[in-house]
Amino acid sequence: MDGKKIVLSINGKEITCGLNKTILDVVRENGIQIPTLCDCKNLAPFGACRLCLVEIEGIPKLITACSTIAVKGMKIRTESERIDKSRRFIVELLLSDHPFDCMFCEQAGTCPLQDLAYEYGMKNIRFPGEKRATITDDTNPFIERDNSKCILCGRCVRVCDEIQGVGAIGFIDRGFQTRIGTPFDRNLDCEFCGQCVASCPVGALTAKPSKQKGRIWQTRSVKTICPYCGCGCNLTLHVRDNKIISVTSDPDTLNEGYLCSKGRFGCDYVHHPDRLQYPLIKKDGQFIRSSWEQALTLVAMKFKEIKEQHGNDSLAGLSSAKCTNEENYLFQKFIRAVLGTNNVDHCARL
Amino acid sequence: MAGLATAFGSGAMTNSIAEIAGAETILVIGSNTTEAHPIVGLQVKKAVKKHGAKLIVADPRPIDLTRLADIWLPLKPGTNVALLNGMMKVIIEEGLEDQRFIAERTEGYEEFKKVIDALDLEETAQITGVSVSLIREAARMYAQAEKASILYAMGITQHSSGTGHVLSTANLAMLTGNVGKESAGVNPLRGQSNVQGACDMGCLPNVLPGYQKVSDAGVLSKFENKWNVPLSNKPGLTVTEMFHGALTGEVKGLYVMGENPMLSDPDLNKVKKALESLEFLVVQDIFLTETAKMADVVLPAVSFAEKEGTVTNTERRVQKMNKALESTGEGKEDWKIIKDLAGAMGYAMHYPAAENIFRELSGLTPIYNGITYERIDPHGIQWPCPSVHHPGTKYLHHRRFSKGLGKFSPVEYTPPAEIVDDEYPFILTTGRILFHFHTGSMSRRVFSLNEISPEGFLEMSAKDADYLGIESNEEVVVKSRRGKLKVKALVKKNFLAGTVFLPFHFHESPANILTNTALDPVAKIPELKVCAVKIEKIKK
Amino acid sequence: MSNLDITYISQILTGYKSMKGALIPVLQEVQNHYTYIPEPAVDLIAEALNISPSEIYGVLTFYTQFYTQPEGKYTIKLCRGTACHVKGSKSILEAIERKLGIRVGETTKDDLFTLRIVACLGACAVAPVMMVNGDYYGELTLEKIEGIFDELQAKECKSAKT
Amino acid sequence: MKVKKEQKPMDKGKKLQSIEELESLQQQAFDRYDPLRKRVRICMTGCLAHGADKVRDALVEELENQGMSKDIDLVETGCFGFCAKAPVVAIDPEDIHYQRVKPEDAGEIVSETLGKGNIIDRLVYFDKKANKRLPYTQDIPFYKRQVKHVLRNCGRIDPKRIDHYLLNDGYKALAKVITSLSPEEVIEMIKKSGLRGRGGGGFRTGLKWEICRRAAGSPKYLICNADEGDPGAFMDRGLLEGDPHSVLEGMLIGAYALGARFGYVYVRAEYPIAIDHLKIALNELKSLGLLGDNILGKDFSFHLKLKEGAGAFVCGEETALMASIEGKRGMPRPRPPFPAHKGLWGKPTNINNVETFGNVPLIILNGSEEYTRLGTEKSKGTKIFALAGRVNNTGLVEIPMGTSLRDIIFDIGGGIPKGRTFKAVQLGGPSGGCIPGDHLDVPIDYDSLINLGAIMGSGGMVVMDSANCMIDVARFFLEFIQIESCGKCIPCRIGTKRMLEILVRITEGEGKEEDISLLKELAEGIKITALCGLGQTAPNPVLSTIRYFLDEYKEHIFEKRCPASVCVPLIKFEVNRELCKKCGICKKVCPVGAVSWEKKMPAVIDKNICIKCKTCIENCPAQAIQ
Repeated sequence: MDGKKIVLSINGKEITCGLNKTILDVVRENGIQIPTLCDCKNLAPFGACRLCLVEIEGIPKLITACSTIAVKGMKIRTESERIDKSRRFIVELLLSDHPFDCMFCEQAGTCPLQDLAYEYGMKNIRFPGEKRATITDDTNPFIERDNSKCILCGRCVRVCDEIQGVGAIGFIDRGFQTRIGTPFDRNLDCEFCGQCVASCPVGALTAKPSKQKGRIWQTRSVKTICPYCGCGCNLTLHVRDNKIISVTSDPDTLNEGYLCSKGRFGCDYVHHPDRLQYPLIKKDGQFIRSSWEQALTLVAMKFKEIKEQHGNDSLAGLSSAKCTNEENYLFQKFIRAVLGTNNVDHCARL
Repeated sequence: MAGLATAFGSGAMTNSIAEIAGAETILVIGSNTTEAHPIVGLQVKKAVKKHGAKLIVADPRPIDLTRLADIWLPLKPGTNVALLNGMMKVIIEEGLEDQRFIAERTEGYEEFKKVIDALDLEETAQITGVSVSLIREAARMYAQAEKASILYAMGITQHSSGTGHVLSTANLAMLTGNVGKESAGVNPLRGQSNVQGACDMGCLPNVLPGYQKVSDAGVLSKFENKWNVPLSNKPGLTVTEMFHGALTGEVKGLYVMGENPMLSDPDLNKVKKALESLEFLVVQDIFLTETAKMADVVLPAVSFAEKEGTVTNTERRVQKMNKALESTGEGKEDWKIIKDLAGAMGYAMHYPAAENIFRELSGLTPIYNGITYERIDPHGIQWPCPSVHHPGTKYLHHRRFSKGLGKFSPVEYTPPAEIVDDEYPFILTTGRILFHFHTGSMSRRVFSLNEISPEGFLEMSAKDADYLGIESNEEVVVKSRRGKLKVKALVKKNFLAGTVFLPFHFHESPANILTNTALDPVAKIPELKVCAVKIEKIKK
Repeated sequence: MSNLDITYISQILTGYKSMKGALIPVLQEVQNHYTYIPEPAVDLIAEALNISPSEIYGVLTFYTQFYTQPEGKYTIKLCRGTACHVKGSKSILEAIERKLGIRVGETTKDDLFTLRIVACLGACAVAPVMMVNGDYYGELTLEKIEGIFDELQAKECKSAKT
Repeated sequence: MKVKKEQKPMDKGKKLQSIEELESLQQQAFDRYDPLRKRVRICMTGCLAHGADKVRDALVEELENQGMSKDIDLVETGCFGFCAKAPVVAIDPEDIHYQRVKPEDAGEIVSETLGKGNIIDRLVYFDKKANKRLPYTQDIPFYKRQVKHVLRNCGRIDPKRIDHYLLNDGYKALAKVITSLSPEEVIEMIKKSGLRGRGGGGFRTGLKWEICRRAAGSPKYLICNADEGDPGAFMDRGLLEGDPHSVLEGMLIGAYALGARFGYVYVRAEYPIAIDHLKIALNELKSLGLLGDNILGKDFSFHLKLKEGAGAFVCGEETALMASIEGKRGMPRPRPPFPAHKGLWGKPTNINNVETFGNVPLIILNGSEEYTRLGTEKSKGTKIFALAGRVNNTGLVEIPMGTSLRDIIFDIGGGIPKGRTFKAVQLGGPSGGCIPGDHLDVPIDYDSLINLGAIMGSGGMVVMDSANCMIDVARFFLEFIQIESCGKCIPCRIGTKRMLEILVRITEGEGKEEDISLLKELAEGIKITALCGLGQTAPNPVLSTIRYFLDEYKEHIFEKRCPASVCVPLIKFEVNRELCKKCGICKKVCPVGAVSWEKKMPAVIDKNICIKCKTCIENCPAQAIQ
């Protein structure tokens, strides 16, 4: 981007901003909140939810901030009676076709629709009517779809196509019956990266492994790095009662919040019953539980023994590409300084 | 890795992951990026779908990326050098090389050029199985781009001539001046969360942390002072040499931390023998892996979620891992175990926390000098970072290669150590799949991942399957000179005939029971990507 | 469906590779040949045009003229436009449904008739109007309906015999 | 009798290299034409629904049999306009107008009229008012009040033959443009003419062209929107079927003015004849080199493709139409960016409707001033309307802007049939509104109609009488909108659904007191929040019926009564003995024999047998069944 700047006004306040930005970007840059449902980082504007409607002096109609480029001298209003009225109208319509089951919904607490309903205090819907039926998804172990909660913002479809380049799901049918699904309603057959789950604002797409494990406010979140491949994706682990119940990723990272099936769904091994619980010493072919003391003394003794009998270079160590820098440093320090040999390597090449 | 170090002076990715999206042409060679490095894969997709970049995929298999590719070069396994040399031949013939860059920034061009000039493209086509016209098209597409980026992985390195393959990628980049600038370079993709870090930290037989040679007296004394012990200046053994040593009796005791050679290393039967012939084996891990089962002592470590520390990703970014869980058993952080063991052996280590270790290592490691825990929160820093005021390095070799001038190396094509014959008529190549990781010790223990991908498979062409009368999902026996295994066949329409593929994650069908230990003489990397096998139908 | 000959699809596709916006024309050709879009066709088209099957399915479920089930020998397209409506096309529709024993979108058991409604045939001046396989029938009345379908059914009986 | 020339083939196939070659082609066509030669013209488009094809075959046969086939041409034309009298046949040079012609009449037509020149009375139009027969087209009131500019060739030439078009100044406008006018001058002429989009919006065509011409980016695309989706509209169909070349010439001129290299005609697949005729016309143009590169040897290239729609009303909306051409779901996208800047495949694109293009050659040929002589201050020229519904003379009519609704419906249209009374006229389809009797004298133009809560729309004009229920009409349009909504934006997808649900319950006797205010609330909300024009205007039919027929709503809601006897659940299916004329028609028409009736006795309906098909109600002259 060239450093050019333009001047325009938002709610009467003059501001300057860069070129080729959408009104929504500019407004948010200036700390003003506009509700949105179909807007999603890195995806092309869609303009379907109609919540980001704003007034622009000289244009009689309300226009969507997400899809309109801000231009020099624009006079933008983000709040007015008309705007407020239409936003409430949209939310009321959405709720008229939405199950009122927030108490069971996985998304409760992180659902922008729930927040809007709360802010607008929409207890009773003036025009109730037909609701779309629940069509629950196939038997894949990762992703659950409930179309009755779907608001058709298209974020899942767009992220699957625009970012993941897979296009496993799409819009089906049209009008009130429009829904998201797979061709001929086959079983979902994709990379199971879960980008769709992460981008779904409501409870229409949820992660099966996290089902009923805990509410967002019941969890503690810890930022760390994915233990799998070398991409170094940033993970946010959501922990409840010392268990990882779900994994997300912050959009403001090198992986832009995107993960693969391993990063998003692959952390449960940490809680696997096979985890080693205590040191083991092999006695005539059988592993016997031992204390740290016993185990370490034994190892130290054996290493010293071999060192003395066969020399330093008869000992060797294999370090780990899955351990931390600190641990790898310490390991080679141990091999070199304590065992006195350079016989240290790891499986970088494998 | 050794290859890039020779050419550029550093073995790491020259660019950042995010820069890939900015490339005009991307050459993916020997990397199934979207499966082995999915997030790097996204950047390639972004480059192509959003910015209209050109994509060349050189791979024996019709990998996912070929869908997006402008050109797919279905080369025979192990013929990367021939292909790359062929492309460079075209580039020089058509005067598409970057003379200025060659003149100002490189050395050894003339000797290198001799090899290329001697080439005959028809022969190249013969060797690689890729038509001359395709090679030409690819060469032009790569050379004519302002910014061209090469991505490669084990498909390049895991050959008995792997170093040569790597040098060839470096040659191609230098020939066209596609290195040392944003979005253009040579990018080896690292397979595991901290391969880069393990190398940076000197878990290599010939170098200390920061790639400082053990043979360098000055370096050695620096570490001797800091650690106050005398150190050996004799380069040690590599993994495969260690196992060999074990068999010859030269190696008696082995300490394995978080590794599973019993699945990851070539010729598993040989590995097994080697481990059995050891006098003493200590394995430190979070699961009782195939390797741990063979240990005399097993030390319980803890998982990534239960420890704090730093890891360095494939783009040289040092990032912070934080502790999320308390260990449920007696397992301890690996560094604490090492510390205690050192203590038990009479060498006291004083580290109240991981951060203390980091302070020590960054002090001894020039490329890490400027990195601190404070500075890497939240976005990490890319080495080299020589001082606390240095922002880190997005891409390497800007204006000047780490080793001064970039070095062209004449590389001639040498065939794989094991070639097909009447008895073993198929080339087996191995690799990773999307839903599993390395030896599966982690991913195989994830319910959902194991549910979606519960078993190994043998990818083969419809042509070969018809010939052998094999159907998809039929169980077959795969044999090599070193071993055999049973696995289901997966017949693929546009798969290269004469080649078969096995993922190595599955202990039920361990690909590496078949693979060859033939080593690259320089990098000591075994030839996991090419060996000769036969496929037998199971008689009912 | 089982003995579906898909070779023709690939034949169609050869004409459209590397053409911009080819999807809808391709689907139209496929349907002209098969009277509907068979599921295997979608995957073939996807591969040839490098579009995801889900996008193709999205398109063919969006447009009312694409069907995923085989059509009857005669497709009845009854106009439900304004002019037809104010001239009682609703009762005409009910009459056809009574006559053939099917609802809109359905096909008679003998695979003879498929009943569809169309937004507007643009023959408003002769409303109420319908089309049967390309033939227009205007100023429909309940009697006319009886006549038209009796005739067609009779014709089919004859051809069945001979 | 003169030697027949017309059969001689023209030297087609060779590409025209220059204006001169085009002119000589026009000259050829003219030389071949013999104005005094006898011709039979028969509409082979709209009239097909009444068996015109059989009449045609009969005529051909008779001409053979009576040995006249060599001396008399049979010309298959497009729509004459007077569809109510289909099938229509005309005889030249006298322009005798025969209506409701049956195959059996063929023999007599050939022997009497063509042979001896006698007029056959029973086939001639009878004017009830004047109480006399009117054999000649120009005398018939239906045609008299019309001004056929855009439709000048419809029903007169064979649309499948370019030489017929050339004969009528065809492609003279194109020649003029290419030889003597700069693109800017063309745009200036269109601007001066005051031509406004005939698709409904009424945006100034010249201005639209100018914006697109100035837009950066190439190539530029020019699209003809022939996805005439409005139910009750068939002007574009008529024009495309009857005179496709006039539209294509308009497009060529537009392409020249905009600098567009590529173009599409997007036709709805429900128009097989239009598609057929367009294909023929396009092939002729290609083979003559009037489409393609370096047209007439000039530095002007235009490639035109035909795209068939696949059944989606929403594709009449510009951005949805473009998505459809790109092979996607026809879902509109927000504007800005406007097609003029970011259109088809992201390139500058201009879209006009069929009739708009049809006007262009006239403006170029006769000049802007001439064009502006017709029409009102803000709406110039003529407008074609599709007159349908409960009116005697249904068909295509072209009138100068400013003509009153009354003139169209009662003079041209001949008033309401079955002795019923006019109730309302619906204009503009699902985006328009219903106008009641007391506004019939307003001169029609874009702006006056908007004030009345309707819109010009594409020109659909559906007349309703006392036997039509306005709530049912509103419900009909909402049903239509619901079926056709693309489902992308919430207001249209859910909002119109909720409106429909309310209307359904009103027409089924479940109406609630608050329903009218709820409908208004929903309508206003949808108007300001919907994504595309179709969504924003979807509530109009409801708003206009509430505006003019509030009482009828109240009768449905509070009295549970449908005065027009349309809403079945509200009909008792009882005969009102006072109103009953004791004619017994109901007994005759009842398909299930539920009506019992004796002479001089009011009819009685047996509710156990009655299937509520309303045939009796449709046919009762006294509206006695309620």
